[in-house]
Amino acid sequence: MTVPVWAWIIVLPLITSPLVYFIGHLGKSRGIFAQRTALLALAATWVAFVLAAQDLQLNGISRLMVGSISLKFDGLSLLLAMIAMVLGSFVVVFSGHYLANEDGQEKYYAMLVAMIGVMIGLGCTNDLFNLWIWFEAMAVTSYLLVAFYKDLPTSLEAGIKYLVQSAAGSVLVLLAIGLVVAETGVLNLDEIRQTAESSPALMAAGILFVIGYGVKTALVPLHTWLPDAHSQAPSGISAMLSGIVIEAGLIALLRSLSALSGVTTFWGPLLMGFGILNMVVGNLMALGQAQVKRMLAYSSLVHVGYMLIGLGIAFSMSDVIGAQGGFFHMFTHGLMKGLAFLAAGSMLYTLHISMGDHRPLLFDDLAGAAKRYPWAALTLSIALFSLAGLPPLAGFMSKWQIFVAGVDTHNGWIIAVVAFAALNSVFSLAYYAPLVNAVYRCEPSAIVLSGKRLPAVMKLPLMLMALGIIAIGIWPSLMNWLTEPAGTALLASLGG
Amino acid sequence: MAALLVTLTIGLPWIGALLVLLSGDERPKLQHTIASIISVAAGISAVVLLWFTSDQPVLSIPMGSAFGVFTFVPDALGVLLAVIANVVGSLAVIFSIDYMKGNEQLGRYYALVMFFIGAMAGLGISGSLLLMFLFWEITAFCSYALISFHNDDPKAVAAGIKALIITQLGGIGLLVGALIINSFVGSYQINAFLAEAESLPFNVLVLLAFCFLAAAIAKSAQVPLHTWLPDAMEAPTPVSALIHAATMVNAGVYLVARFFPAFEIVPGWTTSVLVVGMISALLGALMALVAADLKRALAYSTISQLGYMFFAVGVGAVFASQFHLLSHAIFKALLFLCAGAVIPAVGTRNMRQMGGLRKSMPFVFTVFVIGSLALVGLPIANGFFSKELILEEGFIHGPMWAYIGMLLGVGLTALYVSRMVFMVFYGQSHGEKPIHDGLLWMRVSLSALAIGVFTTWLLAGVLSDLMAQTLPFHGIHAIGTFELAKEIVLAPATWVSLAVIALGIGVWILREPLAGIKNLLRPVARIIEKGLGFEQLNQGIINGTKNLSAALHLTQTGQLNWNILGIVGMLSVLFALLFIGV
Amino acid sequence: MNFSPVNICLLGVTGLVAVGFYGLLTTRNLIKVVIMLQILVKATVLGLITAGNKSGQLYLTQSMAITVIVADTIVAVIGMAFAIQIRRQVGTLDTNDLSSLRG
Amino acid sequence: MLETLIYGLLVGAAIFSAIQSLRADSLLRSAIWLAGVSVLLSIVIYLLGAPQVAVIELSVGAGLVTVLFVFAISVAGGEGIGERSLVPKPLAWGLIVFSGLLLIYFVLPIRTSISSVSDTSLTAVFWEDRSLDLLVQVVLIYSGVLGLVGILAEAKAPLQQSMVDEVAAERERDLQEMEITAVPEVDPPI
Repeated sequence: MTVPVWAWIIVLPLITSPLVYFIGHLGKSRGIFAQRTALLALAATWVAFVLAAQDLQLNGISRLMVGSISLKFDGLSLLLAMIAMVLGSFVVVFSGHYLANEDGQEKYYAMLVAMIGVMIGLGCTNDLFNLWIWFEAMAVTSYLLVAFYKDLPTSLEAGIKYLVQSAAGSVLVLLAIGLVVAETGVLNLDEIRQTAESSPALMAAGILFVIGYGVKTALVPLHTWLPDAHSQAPSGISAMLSGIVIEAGLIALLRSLSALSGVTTFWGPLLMGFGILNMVVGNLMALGQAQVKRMLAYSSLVHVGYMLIGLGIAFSMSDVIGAQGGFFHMFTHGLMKGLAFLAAGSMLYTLHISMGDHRPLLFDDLAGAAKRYPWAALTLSIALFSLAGLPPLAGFMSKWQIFVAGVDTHNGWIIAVVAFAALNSVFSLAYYAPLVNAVYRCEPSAIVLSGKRLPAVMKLPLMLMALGIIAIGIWPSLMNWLTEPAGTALLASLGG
Repeated sequence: MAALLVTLTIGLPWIGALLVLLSGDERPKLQHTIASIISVAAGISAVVLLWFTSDQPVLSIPMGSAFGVFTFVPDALGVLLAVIANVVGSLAVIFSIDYMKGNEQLGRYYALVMFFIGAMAGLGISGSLLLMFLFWEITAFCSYALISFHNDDPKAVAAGIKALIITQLGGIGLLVGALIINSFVGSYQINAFLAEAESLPFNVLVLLAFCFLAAAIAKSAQVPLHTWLPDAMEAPTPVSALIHAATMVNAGVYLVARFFPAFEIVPGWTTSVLVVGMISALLGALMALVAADLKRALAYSTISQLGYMFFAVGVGAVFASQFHLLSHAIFKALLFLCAGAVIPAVGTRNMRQMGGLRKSMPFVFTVFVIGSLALVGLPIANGFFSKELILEEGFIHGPMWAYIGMLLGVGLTALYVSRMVFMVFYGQSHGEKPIHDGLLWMRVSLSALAIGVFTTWLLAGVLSDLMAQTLPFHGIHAIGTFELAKEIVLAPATWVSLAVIALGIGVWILREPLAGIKNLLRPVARIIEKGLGFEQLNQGIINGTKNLSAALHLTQTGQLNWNILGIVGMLSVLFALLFIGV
Repeated sequence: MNFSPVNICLLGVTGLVAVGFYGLLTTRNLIKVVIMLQILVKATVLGLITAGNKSGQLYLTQSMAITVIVADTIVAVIGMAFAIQIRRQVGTLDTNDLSSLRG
Repeated sequence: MLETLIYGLLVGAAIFSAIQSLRADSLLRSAIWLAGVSVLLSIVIYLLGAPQVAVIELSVGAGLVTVLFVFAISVAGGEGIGERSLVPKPLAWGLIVFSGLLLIYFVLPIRTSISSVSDTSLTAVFWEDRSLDLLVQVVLIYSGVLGLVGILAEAKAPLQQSMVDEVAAERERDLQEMEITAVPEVDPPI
């Protein structure tokens, strides 16, 4: 059996993760060893990734059978792998200083690398049950990361909520898988789509999938774990959770639902409905937050909402632009929200954590931060405005593509949804803009004045991500190589 | 050549913005120098572009898939906007050399101003709707960032965010419009749409017309979305002059003028534009009449003058509206910059604490009066010709009631301008003695604008000629400057309005004998002073949203059991939906 | 409706899931929350086997069920670890006392 | 008929056992009732034709998990037992019954499809066909163990209030110094 090159993107992080752990145990400065090894592991994975991406473009989708479980590397897998790799690499670089004073860094890096591998695997599988087990593995790798500050009550609180809710969701997914097996007797997604006929049981299964995976995807009102987990986790992990973990849940949901696409036409409107709910609730909850990371967490709900609208359009109209837009937004959201969390994290580091203090970062703490931390302030502002959808930044372009798809349907309701989404985008300025204003005050707050210096290594990921956001904003077709295959892959899995 | 000029006109200010940022706040002198030299260069390139106007794209950049082709079409309508942006922009930058001296964060200030100038020029020249929307949003962003430039002042922050949100709300109209056009016409090109407009489904065209009108109303601060503009006066005064008087607020007028040929067949659309313009002209003038804050009074006057331009488009006089846009940009920038010289000199914005500045600030007084002449519409200032042209067109093509309304507005304008000039420059001095009569660079830009007030009307002929050549869908006829002047001077409408102006000034002069009437109107004045209830409406919406948000915060109890209830509850809801659906 | 074994088992699965979720909704002790999660898992195991019995794919579903049992035992173990650590650091297991993150 | 009776009794007993586990006022009893659910279900699973799973359920579900629970309970104790529910019970009842009934309505009577009984063995399916599941399971166990170690690891220096106070005091001192050295700002022009 020849192993295709893309299999290495999954295998490499998974086999190097224990290595990271053990090497981290050597010597006195565990953290540094572990971080360097993790970087090496990711570098090796990048090589495999580039080769796999080239292979996908030249030779199209490639499949692999392991026993009776089929894996395939298509556009969706590529997208998920790309976001996971980009964010993961930046987070590993960023975390070096951020965690310098903490215990258990070798576990952190080992889990982080394993999580990247697991998520890429999740994107590649074409088997309903195998999808669940990848998903569960992703959850298990993230529990420790969320509750990394295991001595802080708030962090433990966030961790247990995250665990119980995820577990409840995963039980619902299992019930749905049971129903699908009972009705069709197969697990391969393509075969399910071919054999599934419309029946109440399969529709119920679809709903159980939506709710089950929806917990991880943070659909309102299943989102309640998210603000806690995102705000309590170390900032790098907040970036991962928001930028890729909830999106991985969304991809799992899409894969499962697409197998049931022939059962009913309900899924498209359902996804759009959740999109609207997410935007409204996310925006209203983000308004009036005093903590920066909690505000960013709620804004993730809003952005999942935009993705859902694009993907809902794709589901209900078999529209490839909608799917591309949704996936484009998934990518840009990964960048923007990742940058926002890392930039906020860099401030959190200089103002609180480097002092051994785990208080949350408040809006007021950041007053006048631009004076001492011009680059962190600038990149944070870029991320926030991009999230708010101001051109010419990446967030605007991806939203635009979703809107184009919506209006192209010539359906009055969907056009209204688009207008409503645009309205929400404007609304979000009400909580992003004050933060930027605060950062650019002339009079720095007392806390800013007493903050530590920001290490250059932490600035590097911030600047690279900000550059990426601007570049994509000016030249949106830069990412077509990523979003087009993803859109086509989704439509193909819808049977279109 | 044209492509190069277009690139320079937009690109130079942006490069300047970057250079200023990079030169660092430790070297303010270098920042002043870079900003003024580059903005002047950009101004020159914009003016040269007048010789290269064309109705064809001179620069096309394909963006792929959903983003169409970005084109730049330097037709007369667009280049006019670009010239105003870059020329007034460079004067505002020169004014800032003295005005912003000693300020912190100069880099941010100049970078934003230059970024704005480039975007404003781009907004005019872009031939693709998506590109235009991009520039539209960038101008809104710069406006917000400059209004709240003094971030330490919560009032400035609130005003900035308010301006951003209201203009963005309007922007949704443009966004949806652009998307619909792309979807039905198959491209974002404005000219392609104008050519095919009549073949579009009728209801779509109606939707488009009103989407665009909403965008224009918000951007040009027309009633009822005008409330952000007076608040925006927290910005540094050169910014108020540039963005909130001379350029960005014109974008709305530009938009309705640009799409006039497509929408004039939509029933009710031209009337709506006309009514919006008339109401704004009247309410703006009324509010200017009672305002005590010099900059707010000027802002209300801007709303009123923009109302005239809307009115002009509403009666089908696209050329007249653009002509007035040019004149207004010059004289209102002049007035604002005068305010920018007066306010730091006396240390207050309240006109009641000014007075008697005629003697201590003779230079500023002279140029302010010149600007006032134009605003009132007295010959031979540029405002006279353009406003009279609008009134004449309104008299011929518009309904009688609207014309009478606009005439009333002319009288009110004369009244509030007299009041303003008197309160600031005549009477008793109420405050401290001013510390200067305009510094060197302030005087340079003020003089340039004052000269402009007397000369820009001479461009009317060239402008109409260029528009006739490069706007294939607007049906504008070329007319020589002197022909036009003769027509205006001989038109009966002109004499009527001159009489009304005299009446307005007369009322001010006779205000002592008319004090009884004034007292009768006091309650009305109080209502107007409070913004006619629009402000309360805004506040109500904000409070409602905040309460809703606070109520929703309660649902996040933080208790695990309630979190699980979310899961079970949604499951029940979806099952119920399925049950009903099946 | 005939009361074949498969149908009875399906009723049983629904019943157990209902009890488990009711427990999650009402119980306040964290360890008991984890016990309730285990009840849910057992329900799904029964569900999988029933589905296999019904569709004739018993080997397949048995294989899945074994995986589920192992995976969810791990989850339960981590849940208990959380409970113990919370008990150590916060000094309580009551979910009501663990609601400092709200709003 | 007899079959129906046996299944009915076993399943009913399992549900009863689950309810008892929910109602038990001591955690230990609750865990033992859970083991009871496990035992009863493994009999059902055996009857359904899955002896291997029955064995594993019996050993892992009833055995290992119960031992773990007993261990955890002995370490952690039992706050929150018998406290009044935070969610109103009628609401919880209503939602659960409502969605449970609807689920039954959707699922029952389940359609009988033509089933093809495969002729392989569980060994073949588990170790070969589904080998990938097994591999991912290994990853899952690895991360689970690491997670367990991570969460329960003894802190080198537990976070003490005195330390936090010290940091705060230090910062306060810094601030005072800063205030002294801070340069007064120029008032911006209006």
